[in-house]
Amino acid sequence: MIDAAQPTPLISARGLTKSFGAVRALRGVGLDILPGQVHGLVGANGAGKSTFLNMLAGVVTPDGGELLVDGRPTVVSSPRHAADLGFAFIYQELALVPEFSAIDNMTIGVRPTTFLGLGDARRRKAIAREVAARLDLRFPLDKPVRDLSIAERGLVAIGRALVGDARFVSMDEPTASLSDVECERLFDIVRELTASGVAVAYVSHRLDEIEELCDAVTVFKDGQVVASHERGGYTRDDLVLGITGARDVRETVESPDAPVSRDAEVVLSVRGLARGPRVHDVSFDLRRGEILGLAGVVGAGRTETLRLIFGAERPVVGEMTLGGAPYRPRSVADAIGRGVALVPEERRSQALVMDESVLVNTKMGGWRSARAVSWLPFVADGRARATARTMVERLGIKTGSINSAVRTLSGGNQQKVVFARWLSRDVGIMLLDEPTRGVDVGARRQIWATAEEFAAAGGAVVVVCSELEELAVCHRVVVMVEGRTVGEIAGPGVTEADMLEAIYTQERTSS
Amino acid sequence: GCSGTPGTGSTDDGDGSLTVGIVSYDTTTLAAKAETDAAKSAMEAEGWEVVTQDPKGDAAQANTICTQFITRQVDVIVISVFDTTQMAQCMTGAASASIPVFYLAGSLQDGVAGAISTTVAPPINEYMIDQIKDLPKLKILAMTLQPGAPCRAREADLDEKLEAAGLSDKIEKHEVVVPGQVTDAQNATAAWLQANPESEGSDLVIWACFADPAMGAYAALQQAGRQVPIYTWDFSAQVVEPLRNGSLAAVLAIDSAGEGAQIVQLIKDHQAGGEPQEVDAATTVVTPDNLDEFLADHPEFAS
Amino acid sequence: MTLTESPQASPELPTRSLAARIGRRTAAILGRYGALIALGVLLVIFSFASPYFLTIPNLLQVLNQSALGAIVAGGLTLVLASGQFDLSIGYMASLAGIIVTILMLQGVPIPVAIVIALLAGVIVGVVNGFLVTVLQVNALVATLGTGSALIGVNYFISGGTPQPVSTQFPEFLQIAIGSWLGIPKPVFYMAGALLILWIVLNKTDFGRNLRATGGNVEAAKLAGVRTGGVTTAAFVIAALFASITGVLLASSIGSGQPTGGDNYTLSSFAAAFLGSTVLREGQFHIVGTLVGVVTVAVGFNGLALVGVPSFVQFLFQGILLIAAVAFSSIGRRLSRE
Amino acid sequence: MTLTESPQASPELPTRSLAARIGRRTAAILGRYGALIALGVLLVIFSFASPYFLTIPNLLQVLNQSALGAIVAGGLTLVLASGQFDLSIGYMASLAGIIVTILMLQGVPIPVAIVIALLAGVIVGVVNGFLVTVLQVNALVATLGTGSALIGVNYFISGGTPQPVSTQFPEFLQIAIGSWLGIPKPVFYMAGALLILWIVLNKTDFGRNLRATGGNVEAAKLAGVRTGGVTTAAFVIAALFASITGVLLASSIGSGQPTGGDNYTLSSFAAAFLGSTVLREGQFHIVGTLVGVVTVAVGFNGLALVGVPSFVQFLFQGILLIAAVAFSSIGRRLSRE
Ligand SMILES: Nc1ncnc2c1ncn2[C@@H]1O[C@H](COP(=O)(O)OP(=O)(O)OP(=O)(O)O)[C@@H](O)[C@H]1O
Ligand SMILES: Nc1ncnc2c1ncn2[C@@H]1O[C@H](COP(=O)(O)OP(=O)(O)OP(=O)(O)O)[C@@H](O)[C@H]1O
Ligand SMILES: [Mg+2]
Ligand SMILES: [Mg+2]
Repeated sequence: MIDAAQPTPLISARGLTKSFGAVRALRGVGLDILPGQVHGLVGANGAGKSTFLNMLAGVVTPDGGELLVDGRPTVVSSPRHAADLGFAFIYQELALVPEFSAIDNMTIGVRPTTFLGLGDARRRKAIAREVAARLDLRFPLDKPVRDLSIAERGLVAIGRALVGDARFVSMDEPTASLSDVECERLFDIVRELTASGVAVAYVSHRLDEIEELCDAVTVFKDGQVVASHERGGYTRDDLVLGITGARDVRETVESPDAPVSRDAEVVLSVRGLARGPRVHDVSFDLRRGEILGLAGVVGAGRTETLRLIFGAERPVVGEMTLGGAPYRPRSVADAIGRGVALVPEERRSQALVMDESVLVNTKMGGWRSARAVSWLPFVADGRARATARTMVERLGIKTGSINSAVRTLSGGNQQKVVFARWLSRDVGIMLLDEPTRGVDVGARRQIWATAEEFAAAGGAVVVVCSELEELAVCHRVVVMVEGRTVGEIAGPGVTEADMLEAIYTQERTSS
Repeated sequence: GCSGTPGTGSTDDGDGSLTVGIVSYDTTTLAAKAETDAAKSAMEAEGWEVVTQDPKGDAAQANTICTQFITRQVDVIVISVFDTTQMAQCMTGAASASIPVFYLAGSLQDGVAGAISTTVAPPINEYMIDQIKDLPKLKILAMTLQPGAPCRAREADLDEKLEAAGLSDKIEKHEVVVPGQVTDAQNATAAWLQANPESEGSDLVIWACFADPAMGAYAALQQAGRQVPIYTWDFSAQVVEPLRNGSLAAVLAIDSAGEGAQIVQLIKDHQAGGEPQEVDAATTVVTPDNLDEFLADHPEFAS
Repeated sequence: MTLTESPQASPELPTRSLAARIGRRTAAILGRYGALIALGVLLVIFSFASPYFLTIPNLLQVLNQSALGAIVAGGLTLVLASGQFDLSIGYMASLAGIIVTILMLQGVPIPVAIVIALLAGVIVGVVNGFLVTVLQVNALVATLGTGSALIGVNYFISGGTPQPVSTQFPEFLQIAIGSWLGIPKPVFYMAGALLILWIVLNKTDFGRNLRATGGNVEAAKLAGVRTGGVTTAAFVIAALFASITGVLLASSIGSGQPTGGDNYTLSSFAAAFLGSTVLREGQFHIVGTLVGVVTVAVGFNGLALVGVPSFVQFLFQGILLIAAVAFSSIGRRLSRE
Repeated sequence: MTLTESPQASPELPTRSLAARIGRRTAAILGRYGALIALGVLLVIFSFASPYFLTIPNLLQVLNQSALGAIVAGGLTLVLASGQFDLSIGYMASLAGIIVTILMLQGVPIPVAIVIALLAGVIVGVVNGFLVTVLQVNALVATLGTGSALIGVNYFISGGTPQPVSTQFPEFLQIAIGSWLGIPKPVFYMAGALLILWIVLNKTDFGRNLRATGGNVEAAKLAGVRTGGVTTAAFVIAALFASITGVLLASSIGSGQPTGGDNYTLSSFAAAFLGSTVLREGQFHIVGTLVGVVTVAVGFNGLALVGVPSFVQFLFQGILLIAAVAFSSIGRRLSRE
């Protein structure tokens, strides 16, 4: 199929297979990555995109098949070997050393030029600063990265792949934690890279990015390549069909039919909330049946705001009322006791015990309600299992059984387990922080549907989502800039353009 | 080590052969090791079977070992250094299995079939007080070890004798830390030497209730280039040089080979239906003056 | 739109050879049952090596010998399962032994003395929990610190000397010395203690919360588990069981020893880690800890019966520990590939 | 589109009171300099308590007393910085001390005996590294295992008895005993060892890779760091420095003691953890470890000068450790708020 006019591929995969125990992550993957091109990889959660890229990185060794680099059969034996081949990687999971500064993180892999690397620090600093300038990084480069926000950390991880002169750069969901400004900057860099002949592999669940950026697109499904497209030679529906195997999945989010009545009961009211360097003055009201969006750029203080409402942090200033009564949660347990739930930003580190089962993760924190006799501390496992099974069914969680470890689930299904936890408990308000990050189109739709259902059933939802167009599900959107709520946009039908305009008008006036 | 042949029955075949289980104290403690070694070889010379186990100074472990000996139905149990107040489980078990228990370096208490006492506090304490009682600016650093029964007895005897000599106010005590006793004594001595600089011209004396802290003190003296007489117990090869150069003023030599013969005799007497008895181990106070003579009599120490 | 066949997508399943599959299965078994197999092998070897080994009295003796260690290690297992460490448990056992005997010698009735000794342990446990959960001191450091401080406390209150109670209080000795139905009393205490701990860890909501905390403390907290309270409770339970052991130890040796229980720290860690390789994958659990304690005790007993010099026991314990854990880790990895 | 004002957005900035800001600053200082302040306070107290404390000979003695401990703890710092543990270093020090003295007693020339002793340590370090990186045994368990095995080995090769060399080999004693320029020789060894370790950890590529491995082993591996090799090297370096300490210890006490170095395990951990609170936030570093060792040595020396019973030292060490780490953790948290 390879066109004679095309240059020889930098990387060719032929029939790559890989199994993890019983999970067959790749079953015969073949594709070509050409120099000077952006090659998009799309597919549902667990389709095998990251596994494929990890083979190029020397992190995963293939069980079978062949990998050609510059036309020569190659087994990438270690990340170091990959670096020697001129491959650079932005990994899906942020891989940074928390105590190291941005400079040190970006230059960990840089080989020393002096004996034992003595006196090499200046050179490293220069290299890192150059990359920082390219990425237009505006945060201190010598602070430990653990003090940076998740988005800033994402930028550091991107910076690391730009250090050194790679021939091939792999980007596994690089925009998952970025907002639009940074995304644009990243796209510019990708275009610069390809212009100079570098090959780029680009993974994303945001299909418009794929359409905008990629010269070629390969669609993965269940560890196999089901379709390959050239730029302009496909429609959005083709991609969605390839990814999900179904035509009827709507990728765009639908707006609610009508706004929530102004008369609806205010279930949560927040006034002048402030804490630390990120939240300065946050005020809004949340009504019963409402999905309220919090829009803002990365670092606007949305995550921190949700954590304050959830009692994970205590506000320094400000007042809240819940169902009309004063609300000042002393702890997370306290907030949950009053019916507030949070689906946190990073599900692996903040929401799940990866090695534990679906059952255990669903019941986590709620075992008390599974007691056989309420005044005795013993749990009735049968009751807990029944709850978990009901939830698996109701949310359509794809899992072998409720006893499978959540590690074996795809990202979207893992996220649904977190929803299952709250839906199986008695909560009235759900705080959703980036609920669809790293989740494929199919699962994303289901997650929004779950949120809508919850609100329609008399709950209320506050949602933070950096993909602004998804906030179209909201009845109303509150705009946050630099730790302050600056206004709100009434829905339904809030558009991305509305929000961007609100954010940037405010930013300009405030700075 | 031990030469007990696996599988050999402990059945008391006739009157001659016995199986003896020795609960040693801690093989890194020199005196205790010398005693158990001597006891073992003396018993083996009698044709008895001997099993030795080392609890490393841990009383709980010592009881476990003893209980194991009881399970194994040895004829006699010998316990080194520990005393009955630390061996309740052992003593109860042995009593109900009618196995006699002997103490090496212990004392005769309820339920004990025989004991050899190595506390022998008076010889060194008396010798030391005799040497120092007329010193005008006397200061004594005493290295004590409360958990060890012999050490406690030696300290009590010293307190009593100093009191009698009117020297109670001259003593300063340092409780050594075990394990790590050598370095601990070294550091404590070094600090004490700082607190008593040479320029003050005090008459310094060090007393250590067993050899290890004495060796630590000796190391500190060498480091500081000072000369302070040390009085202690447990003669062994390592004290020969310090004795010869006068750093050690007196060391009590316990005749451990003799202890071997003594314990065999105690066991034989008991088997013959004799009453429980306590005997003192034979001792010599070795000083720089009689060192060569002593070594000539005891060639096993000449290295 | 071009829907092209992907180049050379190999359609057939990646079949593994039978040998490879058998190897993988064997590895998986070794990983799961390695420690149990080791225990079995030891039992067989010692049965042949010594005629005294496989006798009821000796096996009871092995259990008796395991008993106190198993009680401390069982408590420690809860702390480990909550994702923390406790290096001070051995010193707590010593503390309880000294307190109970000193109080008895001062005329306090035995039951009251025991309760006070256990309370003292609980207080240390609360301190550990406070340091770790409220002051957020790393558990290793915090308990290294309390452990070190306890050495001092133990010396201080005992004056460094053993507190003998065997003559005056024979009824105190009756607590740990002697048998019921021919079985040494400590074995009953061990069975009771481990049963309680097993139920707490596996069958109560507290146990579930504890394991969630150990699995991912951040996630547990955001799911509504009061992780601080749970962790503190684990420290307190471990302290309580260590103190119980200390009292039993004092009863069985007839005196309170200022350093009597110190060794339990290392031996419990060894047992719990050994046990973490039993059946479950690297998780700490009560049954595993029991297997760990018993395996070490069997080795110790068998070697002593055979008449091996005692240094061999240390070699044995070290090598057993490394081998069991290494086997389990290799087995697990191979079986995953 | 309608952008309405959000309800009652309060316009004024939530300003912090001056007092709160001063408090925050104080907390930050306490967090960073807590351990140094503790050291300073100790120096002042002891200067008043004893006229002999603040004299050159005594301060040299404190350094001398710190020297060997600092060398082991320095090596351990590298292992800790790589994110691992080593519970066997104390036993390695004992091993080296025994090996060097036994070989000397058997007629091996002193330099050869020293080299063999250090090599033995290196081998143990390689074994630890192998267990941890290749067999992927948890470092705590692996080194608990090798440590236990080493106790056995040390007993075995020494027969359990000290190996006195002071009479026959006065030149061996000259290694650690005596002074150069009026400063005890061990102080020079300490300075040399820590300088080398500092450069290795802070100024070389290996050191950066080591710290990266300790910070996030996965990230380091993905960045191309050979984390297995780096970790093994850390274990080997720690083993080497522990063995050096063992040889120096044998030289300074004039004999090889089967358990002579065992205590270094706990004291080095205490020093390194104490040091991790110095200046940097919870990271292990050489200067911190030195401060940790010296603080403990100052405490011990001062208490001994004042004539305080020795159990107080344990209380002191425990409380110091807890206080320093707790301060630093509280300080850090408050200063972040
Ligand atoms: N190290 C591993 N151990 C076990 N299973 C694994 C491992 N890595 C990946 N898998 C499994 O392999 C399958 C493919 O995963 P992969 O991460 O490649 O998917 P992906 O296409 O990148 O998905 P996503 O869009 O969620 O990132 C999944 O079922 C995953 O659970
Ligand atoms: N207490 C906390 N503990 C851990 N992480 C926190 C905490 N508070 C904030 N963060 C992290 O710091 C980052 C900044 O949070 P903030 O609320 O200011 O940003 P945001 O508007 O949510 O933007 P984004 O999440 O897109 O970076 C977030 O990534 C959040 O995960
Ligand atoms: Mg992926
Ligand atoms: Mg956020």
